[in-house]
Amino acid sequence: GPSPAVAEQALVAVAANFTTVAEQLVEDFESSVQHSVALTTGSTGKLYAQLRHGAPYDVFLAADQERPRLLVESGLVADGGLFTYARGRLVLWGADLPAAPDWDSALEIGEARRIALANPELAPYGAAARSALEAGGHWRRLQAKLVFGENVGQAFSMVASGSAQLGLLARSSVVAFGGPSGHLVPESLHQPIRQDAVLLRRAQGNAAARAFFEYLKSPAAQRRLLESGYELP
Amino acid sequence: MCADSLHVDVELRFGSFSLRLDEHFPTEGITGIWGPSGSGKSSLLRSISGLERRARGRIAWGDELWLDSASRIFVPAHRRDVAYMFQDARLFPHLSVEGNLRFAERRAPSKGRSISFEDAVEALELGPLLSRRTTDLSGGEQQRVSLGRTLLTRPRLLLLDEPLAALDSSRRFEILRFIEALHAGFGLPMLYVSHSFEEIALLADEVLELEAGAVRSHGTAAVSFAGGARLQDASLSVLAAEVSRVDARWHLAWLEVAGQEISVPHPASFQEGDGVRLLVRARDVSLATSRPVEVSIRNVLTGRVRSVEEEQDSAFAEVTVALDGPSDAPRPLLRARITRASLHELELEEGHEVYCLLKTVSVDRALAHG
Amino acid sequence: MCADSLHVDVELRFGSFSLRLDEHFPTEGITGIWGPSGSGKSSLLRSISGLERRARGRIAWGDELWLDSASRIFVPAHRRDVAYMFQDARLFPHLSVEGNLRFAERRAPSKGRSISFEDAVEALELGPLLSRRTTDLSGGEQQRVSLGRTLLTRPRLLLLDEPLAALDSSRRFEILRFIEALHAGFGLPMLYVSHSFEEIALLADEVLELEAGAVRSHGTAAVSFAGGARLQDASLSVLAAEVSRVDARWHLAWLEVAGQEISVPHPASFQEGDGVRLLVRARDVSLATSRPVEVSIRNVLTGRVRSVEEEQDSAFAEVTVALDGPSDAPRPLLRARITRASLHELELEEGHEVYCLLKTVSVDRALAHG
Amino acid sequence: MNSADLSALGLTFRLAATTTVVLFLLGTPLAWWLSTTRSRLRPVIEALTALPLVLPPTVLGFYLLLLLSPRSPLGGFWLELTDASLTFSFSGLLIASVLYSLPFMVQPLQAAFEAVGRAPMEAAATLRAAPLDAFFSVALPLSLRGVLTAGVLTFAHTVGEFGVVLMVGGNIPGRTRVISIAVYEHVETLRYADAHRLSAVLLVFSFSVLFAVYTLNRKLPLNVR
Amino acid sequence: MNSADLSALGLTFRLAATTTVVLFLLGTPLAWWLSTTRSRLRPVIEALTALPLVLPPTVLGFYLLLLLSPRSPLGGFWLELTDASLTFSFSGLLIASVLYSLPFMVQPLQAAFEAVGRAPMEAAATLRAAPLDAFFSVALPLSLRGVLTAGVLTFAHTVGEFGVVLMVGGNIPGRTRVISIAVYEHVETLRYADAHRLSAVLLVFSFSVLFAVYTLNRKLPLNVR
Ligand SMILES: Nc1ncnc2c1ncn2[C@@H]1O[C@H](COP(=O)(O)OP(=O)(O)OP(=O)(O)O)[C@@H](O)[C@H]1O
Ligand SMILES: Nc1ncnc2c1ncn2[C@@H]1O[C@H](COP(=O)(O)OP(=O)(O)OP(=O)(O)O)[C@@H](O)[C@H]1O
Ligand SMILES: [Mg+2]
Ligand SMILES: [Mg+2]
Repeated sequence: GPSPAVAEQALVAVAANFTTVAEQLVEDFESSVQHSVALTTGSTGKLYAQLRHGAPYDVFLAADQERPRLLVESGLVADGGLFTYARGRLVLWGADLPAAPDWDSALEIGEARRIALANPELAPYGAAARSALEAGGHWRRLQAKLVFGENVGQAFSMVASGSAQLGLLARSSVVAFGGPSGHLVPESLHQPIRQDAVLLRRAQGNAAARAFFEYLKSPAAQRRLLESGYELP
Repeated sequence: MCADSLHVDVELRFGSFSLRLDEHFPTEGITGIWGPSGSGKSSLLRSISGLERRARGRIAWGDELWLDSASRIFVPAHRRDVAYMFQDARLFPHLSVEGNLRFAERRAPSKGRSISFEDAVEALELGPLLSRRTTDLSGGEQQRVSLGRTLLTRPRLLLLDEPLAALDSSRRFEILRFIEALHAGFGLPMLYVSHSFEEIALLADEVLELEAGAVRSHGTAAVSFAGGARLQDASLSVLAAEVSRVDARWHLAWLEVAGQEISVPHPASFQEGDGVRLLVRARDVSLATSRPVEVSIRNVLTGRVRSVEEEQDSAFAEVTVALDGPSDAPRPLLRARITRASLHELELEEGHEVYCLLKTVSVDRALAHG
Repeated sequence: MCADSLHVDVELRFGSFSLRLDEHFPTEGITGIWGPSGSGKSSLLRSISGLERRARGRIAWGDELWLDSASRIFVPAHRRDVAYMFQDARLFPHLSVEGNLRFAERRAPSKGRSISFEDAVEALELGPLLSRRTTDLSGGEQQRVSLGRTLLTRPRLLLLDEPLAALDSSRRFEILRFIEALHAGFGLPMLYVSHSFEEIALLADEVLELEAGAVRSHGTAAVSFAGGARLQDASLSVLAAEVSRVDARWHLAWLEVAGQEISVPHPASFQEGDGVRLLVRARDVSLATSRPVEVSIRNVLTGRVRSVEEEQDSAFAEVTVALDGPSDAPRPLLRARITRASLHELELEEGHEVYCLLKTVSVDRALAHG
Repeated sequence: MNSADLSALGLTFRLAATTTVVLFLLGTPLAWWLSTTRSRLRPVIEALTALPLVLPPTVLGFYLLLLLSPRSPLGGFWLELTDASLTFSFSGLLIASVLYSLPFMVQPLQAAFEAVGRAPMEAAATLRAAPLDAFFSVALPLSLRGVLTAGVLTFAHTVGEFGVVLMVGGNIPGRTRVISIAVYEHVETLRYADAHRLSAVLLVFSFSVLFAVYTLNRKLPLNVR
Repeated sequence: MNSADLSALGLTFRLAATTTVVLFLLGTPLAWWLSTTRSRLRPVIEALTALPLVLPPTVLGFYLLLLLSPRSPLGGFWLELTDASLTFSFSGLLIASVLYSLPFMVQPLQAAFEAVGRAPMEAAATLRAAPLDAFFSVALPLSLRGVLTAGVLTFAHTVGEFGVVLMVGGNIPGRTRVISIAVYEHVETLRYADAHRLSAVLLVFSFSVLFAVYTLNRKLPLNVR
């Protein structure tokens, strides 16, 4: 990109499940330009509420499309400051995942006492997991075994700690954690988990924010996304 | 007189008990407060000190109003310049003994007005206790520290609520002398609550006797004791006397009482010409119909029987004798408690001449001071 | 005797103070404990009651070991069956007066062993206080409730730490009588700490005198007082006597002392033939060189001067008289405190015959009980 | 307020009440021991009892998940014993709440017990009260204000807590979904009206309980027992 | 531990210390008033001071966000006054922490003040100590144990709290990102090793502080002043 005369700072609010990737992106970004970017994380709902009440964030990487749309409607977003930056994928994962060809049969034969997912009310991954379970005809049967994390990260912690034996989790979490990769849930079983980014109106004059916002669309950034378990929008 | 007095006109109710009095206290002397347990002595001191907010009425120190419920005046305790030694010691447990004393001293006006820290420590023998925790002290030690702390407040009025109850008799006596000296030296007025006849008799210029919240008697010690008043069971007489001469050889002071002479052990403070008062317990007085000879009792006063009172169902009778003396002056009265058997053996009746033998003239002190 | 006694052999150190004694106490009588403030009286009671865990040594009640540091035996307070009335009342503030009394009663063994709730309430006049908060009570009221609570524990040993210090003299006297009756009625042994000479003299069979943590004297009251022992300043004599006859008309009891007779007011409890003891203060004894006549003092004992002690820098002398009596028995001793002036006027010397005039034989009680 | 919220409310108060009771049972002996011991361990234990506070609830919850999960010795043992998992159950919630609220129970109780002092306990002993008897009949009544404080703090804190509870409980409707999670969800999902309503219910209800407790506290009659 | 964590740690202790100090300043008069008043309002205020606890932290944070945002009267006034926003600033964090930890300060203090009782205060008054003097020289030292409890609970709770702080502060590195949020984030983003390390630091550090406080508390010398 064009090398700016003055180094500036941007404050980027990131949905919790994207934090690890966002940190890598920031690292890449900062090595190529003189701007610096600080990250703040939280749940999408919380960050949204804060933005509505004057939070000093320049860029918002949400975990859904709903909150960014509401921000646009409320006029807080810069013109042209909205795009989908990634698509999440759902995997069935657990410490001792039964040897099965796909997630469906793994769920059938698995003897999990508890299956963790993100709260469908709060998190897109939760909603997607629920759709997938319903579509796969598992929802009724498994309902008594389900436990819910506040977000998909917490659901992952429940599985990682061994408290839940299986979880419908974000592929990005599994990639970040390492180890076996789990069974990918077909995207056809749920609404795609699209995550939108927003450039706030207050950051229109902030070169760092603009540059980072644009950087998210770059091939380098997209490579990162793919490596980290996301799909491109 | 009113401007120089503490006027207390209060009413205070607790359930079925009520304290009600309208009295003037001298702002110079020591007033002894006496009465059975639960008669309202502590409540009276609490009202005067400003700790009892439920007290209604009027309390005035000379012109200065401390309480006037009618005009909603209430001067809080810390601004009355009154020190109050509680019946329980109430030492501060978070401070050492010295800390407790210094607490008072630091908030007191300059030394001139009363004793110094060092004097208090010395007189009350607090030296070895200074660095001790107050919670480890013995009962008597606590009481001494509490007294010291109260004195170091250097107030213009001292309220003492049974300050010596936990002390042994010899220490009690020493401290009594110290309190008296303090009073004499600084003219510090006191209200002194005690159950001990001796303490009251030794210290007090006036005596207020309470019973069930009401004043039973109030007057100068002489009147209060002599007029036939009886502080509970302790019947006694008070006689005015003058030191006529001092006998250094036998450590005796000769006193003139109603024109007659008796001798008492000579306290260092007596001077010839001093007015003193004698307190004689009725039970220390024997009667004889002829002058006794060759007996160690040397104090013999003559007089005539004024009245005889035999106690029902008891071995005792009380005989009141009007002492002989100058015919123009009123005759001082002396009470004697003897057995009814003796009374009848001696055939004592009104108007008979008798010799009063005083075995012990136990208490006495200068009448006037300052 | 050992099996029937409380054996206390303890050492207890607090900084510079140390209590150290090895004494036997009777398990039947009342032992008076006497000594200046800070001499270790309360510490002794605390050790016996089991509250003072720092006490080293051995405490045994008959065969029953309460403390034996050598073999690490320590019976905690609640299992010693000992009641302890504290110098401060220590009433439970969360319970009413009745609640405090019931607290003790509910945990006490059956009534047979000591007084009933109703008797305690009656004797200590607690009736009107029963529903009161303990924090509102006057000092004397608190002490009475605390005493009542202690008595209702119905223990086999009673430890009383200045139980009457806050009471007026008439109530004090009544309660003393009550305590004595309790002792006589139930054979309840007591250790009784007091600064009051009269209380100790009236109640105690034995007297232990402490000074700076050590035993100064310990013996039966008679020995302890009579053998020339002086409880601090109160010099006195104890004489054994027998009730020879009772004179209902004058309410007098005639007593035989060393073959001579005197009379005292007649307490209802005296029977002809009873052994009693007389306590006579030296200051209540006058001396004469011829038998006095026509005088209300009717109690005259004859004897010979055994010794004379003139006090330095004082008006007084103390004369010890060996009373006349049957030649085979040891002569009882009587002490008299007279002025040095009288001593010289009467020319009293060793061996002289004297008449002892007893004005007041203030205290006396049955020698043997049970 | 829908039925899910109602059941969450019920569960919350059941959890808070049980936690308070359990903590009284556990915290009272501990606080009493701390207030009377001369052991050198004392400041160590005192410091330890405050520690559950310094970890963020979610993090504490995470560690509790590790501790209680069926894979851990404790969780495994429990599983064998009861054939039920400790995590994601009411028992697990209870353990978590108890641990997290421990300081609120122990600290005020200890302070109150220390304020009682030696004198009344000595008096009780001389009146034949054995230590346990004396504790219940003297120390505890004299510490009433501290007991109240401990109870109120524990109860209120358990009602409001949700980090630990969410993590260990798994937010299972009707089983481990407490009211605090429900309010949180309303806020997160922008259903502010619902959030306001539920918060108001929570506040009014809690206020009533607390007000009753404090009013009663003033009016305690003098005990004759 | 990286520099971001270090700065979060520093900020945390600054926040906890400031909160504790501010709460002492506000809570002490309130607790004293509550412990001495005979007002009928008393149980109302007592119940109110416990209420911040019953709302889940995030929800309380949400309401504080509404209250403090520049669009609100209070936040707007502050903005005019200082030209800085209350939300997403240290001041905002402080207000939130103070409010949320209020019960932990007021309740133990009140219990301690009540335990002091009338007797020592009367003694102080007769020794010429004016009420304020008596409060500082008698009531406060006699309540030391309660002051300690209040301080420890407030401090520890502020260290561990993150729900309110996250909402009102916004987790801005170096400005409002406290250590509890950092640990929380490590757990949320599955960096468990980092979480363990940071938790250990937090625990060890807090333990040391608390241990020192409790040890000192035993050894307080007898005061001669
Ligand atoms: N706050 C109170 N509430 C109810 N009654 C009280 C209160 N204070 C004192 N009383 C009662 O008032 C009466 C007088 O009490 P006060 O303390 O003045 O007696 P006192 O003469 O000092 O007795 P003592 O010699 O025993 O100390 C007592 O019967 C006491 O119980
Ligand atoms: N726990 C303690 N620590 C240090 N010293 C103590 C402790 N308890 C008592 N003492 C000291 O031991 C001595 C004896 O105290 P004790 O209470 O036995 O005296 P006492 O004879 O009962 O006196 P009083 O007649 O004044 O009540 C006192 O000097 C006291 O200060
Ligand atoms: Mg009184
Ligand atoms: Mg004592």
